[in-house]
Amino acid sequence: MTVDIIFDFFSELLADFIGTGPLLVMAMLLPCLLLFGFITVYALIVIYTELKVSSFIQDKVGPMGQGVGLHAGKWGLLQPIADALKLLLKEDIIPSSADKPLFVLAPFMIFIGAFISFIALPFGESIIIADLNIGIFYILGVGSIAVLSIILAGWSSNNKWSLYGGMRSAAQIVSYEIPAGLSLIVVIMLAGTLNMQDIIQYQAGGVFNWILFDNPFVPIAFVVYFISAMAETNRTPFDLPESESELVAGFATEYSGMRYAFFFLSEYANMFVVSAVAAAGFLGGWHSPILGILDSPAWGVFWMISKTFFLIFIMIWLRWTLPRLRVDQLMNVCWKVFLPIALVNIFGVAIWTVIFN
Amino acid sequence: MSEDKEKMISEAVEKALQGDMDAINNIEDRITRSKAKAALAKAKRTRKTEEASSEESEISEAKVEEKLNFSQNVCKKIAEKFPESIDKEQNKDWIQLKPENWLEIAKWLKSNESLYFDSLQCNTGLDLGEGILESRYNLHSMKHLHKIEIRIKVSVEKPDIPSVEEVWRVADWFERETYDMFGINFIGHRDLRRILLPDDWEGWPLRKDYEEQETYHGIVVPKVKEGWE
Amino acid sequence: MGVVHAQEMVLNIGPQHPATHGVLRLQVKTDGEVISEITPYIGYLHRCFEKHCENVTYEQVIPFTDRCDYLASMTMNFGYVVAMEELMDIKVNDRVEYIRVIMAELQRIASHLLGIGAFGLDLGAFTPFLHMLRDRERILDIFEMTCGARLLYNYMWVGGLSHDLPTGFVEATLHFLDYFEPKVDEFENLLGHNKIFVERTADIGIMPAEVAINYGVTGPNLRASGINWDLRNDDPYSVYDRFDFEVPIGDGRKGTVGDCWDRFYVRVCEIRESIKIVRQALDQLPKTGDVHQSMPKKIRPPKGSIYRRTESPRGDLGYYIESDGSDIPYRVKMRSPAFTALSVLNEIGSGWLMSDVLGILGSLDIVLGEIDR
Amino acid sequence: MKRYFLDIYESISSILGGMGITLVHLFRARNDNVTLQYPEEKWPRPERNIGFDHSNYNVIRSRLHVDMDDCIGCLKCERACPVDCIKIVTEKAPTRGEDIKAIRHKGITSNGTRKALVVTRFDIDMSECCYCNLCTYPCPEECIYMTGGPNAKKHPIDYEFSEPDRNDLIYRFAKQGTKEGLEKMNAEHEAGT
Repeated sequence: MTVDIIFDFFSELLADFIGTGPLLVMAMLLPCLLLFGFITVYALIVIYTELKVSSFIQDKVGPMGQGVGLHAGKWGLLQPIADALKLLLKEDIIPSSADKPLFVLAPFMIFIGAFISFIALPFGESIIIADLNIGIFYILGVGSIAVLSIILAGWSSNNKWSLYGGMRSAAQIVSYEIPAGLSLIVVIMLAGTLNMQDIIQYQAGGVFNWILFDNPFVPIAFVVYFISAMAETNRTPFDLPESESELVAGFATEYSGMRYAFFFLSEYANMFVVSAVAAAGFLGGWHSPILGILDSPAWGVFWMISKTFFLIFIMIWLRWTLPRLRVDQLMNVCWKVFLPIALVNIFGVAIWTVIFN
Repeated sequence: MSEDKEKMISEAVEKALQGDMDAINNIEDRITRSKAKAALAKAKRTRKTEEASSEESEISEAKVEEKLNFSQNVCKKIAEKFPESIDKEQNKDWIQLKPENWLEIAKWLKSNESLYFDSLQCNTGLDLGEGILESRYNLHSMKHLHKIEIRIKVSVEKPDIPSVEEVWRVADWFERETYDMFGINFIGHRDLRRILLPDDWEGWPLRKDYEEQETYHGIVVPKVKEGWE
Repeated sequence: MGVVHAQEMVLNIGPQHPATHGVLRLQVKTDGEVISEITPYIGYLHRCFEKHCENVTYEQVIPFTDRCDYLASMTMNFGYVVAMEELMDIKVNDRVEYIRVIMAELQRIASHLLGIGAFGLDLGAFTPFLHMLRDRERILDIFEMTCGARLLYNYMWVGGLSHDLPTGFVEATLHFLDYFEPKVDEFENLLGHNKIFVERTADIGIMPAEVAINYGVTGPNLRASGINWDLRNDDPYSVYDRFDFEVPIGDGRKGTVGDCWDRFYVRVCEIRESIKIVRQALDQLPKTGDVHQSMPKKIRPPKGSIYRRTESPRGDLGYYIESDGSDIPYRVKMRSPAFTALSVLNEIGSGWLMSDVLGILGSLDIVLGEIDR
Repeated sequence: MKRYFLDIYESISSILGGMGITLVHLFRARNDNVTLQYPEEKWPRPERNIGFDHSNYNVIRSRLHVDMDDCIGCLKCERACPVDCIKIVTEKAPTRGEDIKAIRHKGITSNGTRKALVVTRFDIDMSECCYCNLCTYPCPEECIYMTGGPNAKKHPIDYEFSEPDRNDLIYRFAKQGTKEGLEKMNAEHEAGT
């Protein structure tokens, strides 16, 4: 959508001077740059949120700065920027016994996986970079690139902790794809489409038209999806691949500086992606909760992002409440609890739809 | 000081000891009054200590006797079962054993129903000087709640004591520690390595004749710190 | 299909590792995630406590005992002075005894708070740990108010105390206890009854009573195995026989007797019992009494030896003191409870998964300073 | 099967309960926290009711300080130190109890004791000090003490004694030139006689 708009806009101006080919490339690159900027800014905000929320939950004050000198700004607002700068300026170390090409490749791959998911995320009625007709399927698919890069990171570091982290992550992400996918099938069944925009359009008209409240089975699907998605993003209680009290830092043990920052960034980017999918799939996307109020396209962006942030907040909240699962319990929960529930849910929704609609 | 005053003071003190402080407070002369107060304090103190010490000594003597009796009983039992294993110069509240039969005695002490020493509380190494090392074991029974102390002497030239690691598993690390610090060889220990010090440490640090290493891994050990002679 | 030749992988956990509570190195043999053998290597924090003691006078040993178990310095002082007073046949007055008991029990609360907090941290629960540190901070404030130091107190002296209580101590302590008591329930709900925590700890790392006794495990770890053994109760020292408190023992509420959850829960219950003891002690605290009354001018115990055990937060803390009649100890041996608790790790820890082993290690509540001395 | 659903129920309820507790903390964080904004807020020692009505109430464990004017060189603190971080060297004073202007030596302490010795060296290695307070008790003149707290009137509180060089942590309290001055005086004295 956006690409089309930009392309049209530029082609009117510049089509006479340069061919459509370069213009198309330009129209594609521009939103990507915007997206990159968005992810960076978002990461700074969410890191700050996480610092503060965790501190308040733990009865601390979190990053604070007061008085003269170079402090972290009012209420520590500059802290995430300082963190980012620190990561950028750190020495980049590649262990001598590491598998160098793979070691270098892994952080970029994990970021690419997170980045290209953003392309199909709808932020507003027309603000979507690529309105794919299999959008939701696409996001689920490219989300799995993360597992590949984590295994790469774990293997190439030539460190036993990293290897453990990589292997755990592989098992975990592959398993949790299934309940997550099965719960999204409920959404697809109800909306009858794989297109993100169409799914959101289906939920137009106030909070009771949201898929979440469509029938009593959907909230269960939502919970299953949300927890599975959390497991996919490696957040506590599912942070086994990088559980710091067991595996030091898991697959990221040997990474430092910018390369570590990429892992960090993509974890937060992934959080946004899964929360945005949940918001779009279950919580009405960019629709206002109440019909007719603040329902303009600009407010649509606000609604989408605020719904996403609410889910991200819940993720942070859960992280600072719960202990970590063990690796076999993780698998148990996935295969023995979520998978049956997700399957039963599909039948439930199907039967409900047949009977009541 | 005149005799009158002394008499007055002693009378007042005696009254005060019975609880009548006015007897002292009513003394008009300031110096005499303060002297009387000092005498009172002294009298009180001596009285208290006398009382306390008489009580205490009774209790502690009774305790020691009980401990002694039990220890001697155990000693007799061991002597019956394992003649010639007890060192003659046995003393007061411990049992002095010879090293030879220690493992069998330990097994017996643990398995005997009336003794049942199921827990080894502590194992202490000791350098008695003059070329004698000693290993002391504090045994305790969780069932009967009694305890004894066993001491085994060995010479520095041949510091061999049978290991009781298989009797009480806790002895595993205790003996390793004693070996580490005193160089007492525990025969039959399955894993006798240094525990607290690095494997390549020289000497037995807690022996009284231990001297620090000059260098460690080529690093000269500083004896005097900089700026501090 | 060919035969897969799998090898056991040797892995060094530590000495620099977030979950080893200090500088401990565990060499483990792993078969995938399952750990088949654990060999602890200790001594990284060895500071020659026993050698030091042979070179300083008896009263100068006390600052060194502080530094052995730096999380429970008061009880370390307590054990040493109890042993010394028994050796020298000193009887201290009641006020001193009560103050010592109050301090030791407050210290027990502080130590258990950190113990279970760090246990939670090993299992990934960050928040309870910081909540507990926050309350431990308040106990340290009380200690600082009393003796000026926050961690290494050198407060209890042979035959007395370094200072009397400051004014307002009783009120401050009561205020803290009133504040703290509901918090214990909160910890229990936030961490102890959380399903994930229960799953991670119940039926994990079971230590049967025979194993515990055979390995000399004492304190809360032994009581979690279902044995009612508490030196405060069974071999009372100081004035512990004047208080009414229960000895919590593990009952396998969530799993088997002697599992990690029991070890956790016994500590939680002990915090409650300690609160009870402190309240009673504050109530009975004599108003007068000189804390320096029975202090000998020169500490010169008679020739002889003594082995005295006291109940530290981690278990039986024994001091073996051999005196040759001079004012310098001939030998001081500390029988540290965490030393024996760590030696049992291979027995109860092998065969579990990696995550479990670190949880079991956390549940034993070891302090490396005390193990290595 | 019952167990299965019970487990799920327990998980959900206990997790929600835990979330409730953390949510309460999230909104009440300010009430409970014990954090100090360090450079601005200092350790609140004076505000705390430590109770200084007891005389000689020395409960501060901060940096050691010595009032050299009061030190009589009795070496009691040196002997009491368990880590040997105090080093004292004394010389016999030419005349007991009299001031020596040249080396700023005071003959009489504030307690009225007449000094027989001149302390030419009084070093404390604060990098080794273990803050056990043992040296402050035996001092007959109460001239060695921890700074701050009840001693604040003698010396302000001082617990941020970081130094770029380790050797700077050796505090030399003896007055500068004491040793040389004394030697010079003795030499003059001998030459005179």
